[in-house]
Amino acid sequence: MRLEPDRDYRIPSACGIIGIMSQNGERFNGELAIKAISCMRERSNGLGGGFSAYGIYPEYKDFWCFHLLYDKENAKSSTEDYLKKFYTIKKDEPIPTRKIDKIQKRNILWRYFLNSQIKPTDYTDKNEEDFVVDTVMFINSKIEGAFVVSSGKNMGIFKGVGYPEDIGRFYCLEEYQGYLWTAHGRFPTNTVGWWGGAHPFGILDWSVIHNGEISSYGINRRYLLNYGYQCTLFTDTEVIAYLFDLLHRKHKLNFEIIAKILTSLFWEEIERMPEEQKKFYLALRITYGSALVNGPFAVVVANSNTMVGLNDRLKLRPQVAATKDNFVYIASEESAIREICPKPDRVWLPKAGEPVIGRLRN
Amino acid sequence: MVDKNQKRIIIREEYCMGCRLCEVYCLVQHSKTKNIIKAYKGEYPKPQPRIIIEEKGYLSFALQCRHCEDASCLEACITGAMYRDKKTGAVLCNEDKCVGCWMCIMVCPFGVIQRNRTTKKVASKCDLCLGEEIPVCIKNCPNEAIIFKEME
Amino acid sequence: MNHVIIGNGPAAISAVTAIREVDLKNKITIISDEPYLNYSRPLISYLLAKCINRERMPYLQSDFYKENNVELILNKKAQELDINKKEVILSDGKRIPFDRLLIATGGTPIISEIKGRDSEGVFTFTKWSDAEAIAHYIKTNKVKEAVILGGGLIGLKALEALMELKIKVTVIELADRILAATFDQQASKIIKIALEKKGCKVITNNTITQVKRQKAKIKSVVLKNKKEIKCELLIVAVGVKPNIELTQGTPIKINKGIIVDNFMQTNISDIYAAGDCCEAKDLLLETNRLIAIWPNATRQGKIAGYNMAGIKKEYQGSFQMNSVELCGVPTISVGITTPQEKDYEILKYLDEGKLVYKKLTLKNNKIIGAIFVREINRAGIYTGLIKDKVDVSSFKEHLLKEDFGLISLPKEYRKHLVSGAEIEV
Amino acid sequence: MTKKTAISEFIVERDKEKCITCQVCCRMCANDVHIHDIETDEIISDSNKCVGCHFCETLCPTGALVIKRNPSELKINANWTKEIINDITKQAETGGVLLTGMGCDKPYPIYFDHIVLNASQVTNPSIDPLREPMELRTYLGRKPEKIEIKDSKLEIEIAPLLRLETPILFTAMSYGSISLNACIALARAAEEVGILYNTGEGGLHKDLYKYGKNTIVQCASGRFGVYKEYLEAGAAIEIKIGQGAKPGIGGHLPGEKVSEEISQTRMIPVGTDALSPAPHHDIYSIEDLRQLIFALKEATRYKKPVGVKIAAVHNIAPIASGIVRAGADFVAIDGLRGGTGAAPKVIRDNVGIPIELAIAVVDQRLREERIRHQASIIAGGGIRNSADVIKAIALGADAVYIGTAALVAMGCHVCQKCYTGKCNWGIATQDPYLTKRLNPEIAKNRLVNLLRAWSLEIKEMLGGMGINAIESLRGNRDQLRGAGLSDTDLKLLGIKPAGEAW
Repeated sequence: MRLEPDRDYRIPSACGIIGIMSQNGERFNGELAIKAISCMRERSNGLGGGFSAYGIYPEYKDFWCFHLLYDKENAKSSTEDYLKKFYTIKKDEPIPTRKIDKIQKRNILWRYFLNSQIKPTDYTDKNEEDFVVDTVMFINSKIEGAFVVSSGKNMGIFKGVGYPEDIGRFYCLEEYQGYLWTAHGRFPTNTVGWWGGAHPFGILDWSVIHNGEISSYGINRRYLLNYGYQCTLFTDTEVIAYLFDLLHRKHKLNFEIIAKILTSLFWEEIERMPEEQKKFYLALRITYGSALVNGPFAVVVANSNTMVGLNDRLKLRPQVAATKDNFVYIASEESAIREICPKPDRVWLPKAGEPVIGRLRN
Repeated sequence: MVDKNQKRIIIREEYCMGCRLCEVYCLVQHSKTKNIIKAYKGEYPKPQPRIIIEEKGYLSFALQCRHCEDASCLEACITGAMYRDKKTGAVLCNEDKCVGCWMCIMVCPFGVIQRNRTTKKVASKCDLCLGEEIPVCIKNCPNEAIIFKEME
Repeated sequence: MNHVIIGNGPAAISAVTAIREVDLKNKITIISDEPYLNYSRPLISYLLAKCINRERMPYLQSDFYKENNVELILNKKAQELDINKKEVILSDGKRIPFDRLLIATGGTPIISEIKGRDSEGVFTFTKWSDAEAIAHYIKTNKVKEAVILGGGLIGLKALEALMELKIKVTVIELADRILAATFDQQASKIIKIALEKKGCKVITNNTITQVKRQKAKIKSVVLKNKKEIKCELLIVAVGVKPNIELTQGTPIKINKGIIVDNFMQTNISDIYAAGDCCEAKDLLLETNRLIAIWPNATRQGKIAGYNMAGIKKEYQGSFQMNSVELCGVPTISVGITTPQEKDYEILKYLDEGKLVYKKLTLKNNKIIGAIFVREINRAGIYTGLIKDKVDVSSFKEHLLKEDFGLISLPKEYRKHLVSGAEIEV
Repeated sequence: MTKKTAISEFIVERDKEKCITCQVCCRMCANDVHIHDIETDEIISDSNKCVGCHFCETLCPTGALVIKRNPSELKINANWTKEIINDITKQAETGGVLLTGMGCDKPYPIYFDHIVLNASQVTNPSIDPLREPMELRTYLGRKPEKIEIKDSKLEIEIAPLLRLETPILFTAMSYGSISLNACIALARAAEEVGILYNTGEGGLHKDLYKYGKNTIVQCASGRFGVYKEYLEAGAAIEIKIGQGAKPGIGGHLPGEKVSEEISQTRMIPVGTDALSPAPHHDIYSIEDLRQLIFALKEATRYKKPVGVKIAAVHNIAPIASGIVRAGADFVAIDGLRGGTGAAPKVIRDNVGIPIELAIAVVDQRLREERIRHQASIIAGGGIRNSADVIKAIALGADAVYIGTAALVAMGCHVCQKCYTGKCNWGIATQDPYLTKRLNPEIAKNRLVNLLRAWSLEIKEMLGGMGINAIESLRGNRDQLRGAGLSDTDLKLLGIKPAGEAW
């Protein structure tokens, strides 16, 4: 069988990324995200684009929303059989798309709103999130031709092969309202046919868009394996998503600290600190050495309450941040931000390893 | 007086392997041709090294003129052949002036001044290989058992 | 401030160097009754033997006096001392004032009273002029045979010189052996053999009673035993004595020589003495004593010089030592070589065949004397041991071994000796 | 017996034209190969005695000497080789076990030489170590699985760790097997570079206590020189179970090597053989090991990491896992090619498995069992250059032990005659005539240079991969590819074949 890039092996890619968030939770439609990403067309080559949107399914906000990608009918049926074992399907429907000649649709795109029947107690140490993760892992790795694109609540990921703005139109994103949007345009180094490989990558309500290539991928992946994260497809993005899930959801670490793990301080910086702090960062680095993400990258990681922008230790990939009122913007290029927010209050270049964090206020 | 940056040979007997390479190269340095093969095979009389190797059991060391600050050989020399080089502070022997009275041999507490084996007439001693950047015995010691160091 | 030095020998010269090390401005005057700039007396035998030419007599660079800015008064004898006025009165009556005075007048040959001693062809042998005179006499009188009275160092060096000039020589020594002062029987014997091999006659236990002459010139000498020896030249070398005329009749204390303290000062302050004319500390006998040898003269002159210039330096003392090569046999003798008392230990090495002889005298485990004949390399190590009064009991058995060297000495002493030696780890 | 049937291994070629009869070779050969003949004033060399250490060759001032392998050939026979015949001959003469030194020299596959590294091109900028920080610092020991923080304060205590400025340590070489000067050189180099050396089972000479913070003290089956001060002197303690060169075999320091100094250090009488039993007689199973580990931790009040050194054998992965569960803070694995001062040839050449495979399977097993963080892996036995180091680390080691490489830096020419105690280079000997030949200052500088050079090369390779911290390479097997390895090898090593993309 022919190896599928992204699914069976990693391929490097450059990218344009943008994240927009209203910290007050004001919902706005996808048009804005499309506008912004389209002005970074230079940074992609038509071989991948995608969006993540938060707050788009308020009426089903308590249900797990699975966006699925099927190669063929029987993949759909076996997936649904599997889901039915553990979930009640509140609602399922095709993901609405419109015909665009630039995009040739070759998958079944379906979404489900699910309710887990599993009592946490049944699965001893595992809670519902873990269980959902297991479900996703199972479908992605065991059911051929089926792929879970997103699996969070009140959020969804829309992606495919093509230029991001076309993908946006294809999914009719202008009809969705969300308070946090991220968008991604991809420049893979060889042809990719598989839609699953496009960004954002999602698990639970995490979504990651990413520009870069992770040299530490090999060890990051093996490290995550210890915690049951099967990296079923070969994209760096997946690794970052899982690291966030592990460190935030399981190890209960806040984003500032996670940033210091993924892009740890240099030893000499730690040396110069006062004893207490030194002890702290030493502990952090020796404990999470395998979670250090090395190589050039700029990511925007989001979940329902947060949007985090992060740059590698040497800032080898571009990342600009801006704020306007309660809005936070993170992008590969300032132009993209100015396109949708001509007069930001503040624009800055985050330093290497310095996270930009937007938080949902309530 | 001898000024501080003048260098002297320091002996570290604990590292002397007793290979006598210092002697070999000293001999070559003080030969006519300064070519090792010729010096050994082509020169008669055989050139004389200015260095003395002492050996007893596993202990050994190379000894050459200490170029003392308060050199008794200078006081004892009746011809003025023995003199101190102003620049390096080295104690040198002008062999043309020397008549071989052996006063220097009599007073040198290190016994490092020898009768010239061939002429038997004049005293012969270490000249710190003046002209060379460092004495050849030091340059060629494979174990740094003798080193060239500013005097304290 | 005036530094005045009487004498122009090694003691005087090293005094000048020492003074100039600390005092560049004050005046230094040297008074010498000889016509030459400084020269090396021990070289006269080499000069006579024509081993060296006149150019090699001086042992300093000619610009020495200029460089050290010394006023030289040559060919003038210092006649008198006016100690109260602090003045030296020269033979021409000129008066030289001094603040500090160094008497370094050296020694003069002992004149033994022999009938006919005043004949032409009879010489002593201590100065350049002596050598010149002898050389000239030999040339003009075609001397074939000579006699030397005195088998000491000077006598034998003269003898060697004459032999170089192909003159048949007889040496007459009052004692039972030549070099009696410094050598024991064995050592003297080896030298004697060497001399006789070279065709010279050695007569011991004897002396000259009369010099016979033809016209004014010597024609033979008559010995104590009436034996007569034909010769055209006689060199009297029965020893030297301190040259102390100058001090006679002054309050300066004298014995055989001028008595000095460990700072080379006489009993009169500001008046110092050094070299062959004085009696300084003997390290072994621990008394003051005449030791008329070159190294002592330089050392004493140096000490005197420092003290004259106001730097207190003490004379550590010295002892008798001599090195001489006769007929190609190098010899060295140091310290007390033939002690009279019993409580001495003697270590000997003798190679009858090669005529190699080594001897050490020890007193309560310290070396106090040494003789080396033919094999003299590294002899200085023993001199050092004598000087530092090192207890040798721990390495006694190695002392006369072929491979004796610093390595035979106790590690700590060796390390201290070989300055700069480091102990690693 | 007069008939000598063994063929000499080397021949000494002396260029008579060049030889000046300075006799340096005669003075310097501890095996009395070169003898000066006074009558003829010539030097006669007896090739039979030559061990091929090349000391004379390196000192000869005119380059008159060349040591060559003896070209004298037996009938070609792939089965009965010269070596085998010589071995049999020797045994026929001596009737004893054949001893040898250094590591296995048999042509088993060297996996390092079939593993290639990756480098960035276009999509990922390589990093220039001369311009950007490039971090090799490594901490060894037990590490927490996760951090717990309460109001921005650490909730957990970090166990004692060993800090290395570069992921290399000097492996266990006892004072006794090597000279004190060699030990001093290793200790000083470790101190200067900021790494550690290992006392081996020889105890700790009084002059070496001052290097304590750079010392791993070993506790082996002989327990030589093991006492309170000794345990407290070091930065860590290593329990030695086995050694790659002689798994399952004890040590034996012949009595003639047990000098006054050594007897004091090892706490045994002068001149008595120092015998390390094959097993620890207080460790007959894993729980006994646990007891010893904690006995040692107690003895040092839990202030020092305690590790265990084992030889790489078939069952290495489960053994290592057991050791970690028994409480070891690091596991040192010594591979088939690991060196020794003296071992039976047959054992050295036939027992154990290559270190590359051992690293791979142990790292994999510890990860599968989720205890990888509980202990560090130190890999040794055949680490020859910086490439081996970086490959070992990418396979999953935290750091490597080097022994032979260090000795070679000090002058060793791997003649494999350590057990004779006649090391001309002054390394593997106690003979005062020979030990002084190793000037610890020079040796120290050479060791420091070696480590500096390797570290620079490692940084270059890391930079090429676009990595600027060694922990991002540790266990990062994606950076490796196998060239010319079987599928099984690839599977065991956990690497892809060259040519296959990410």
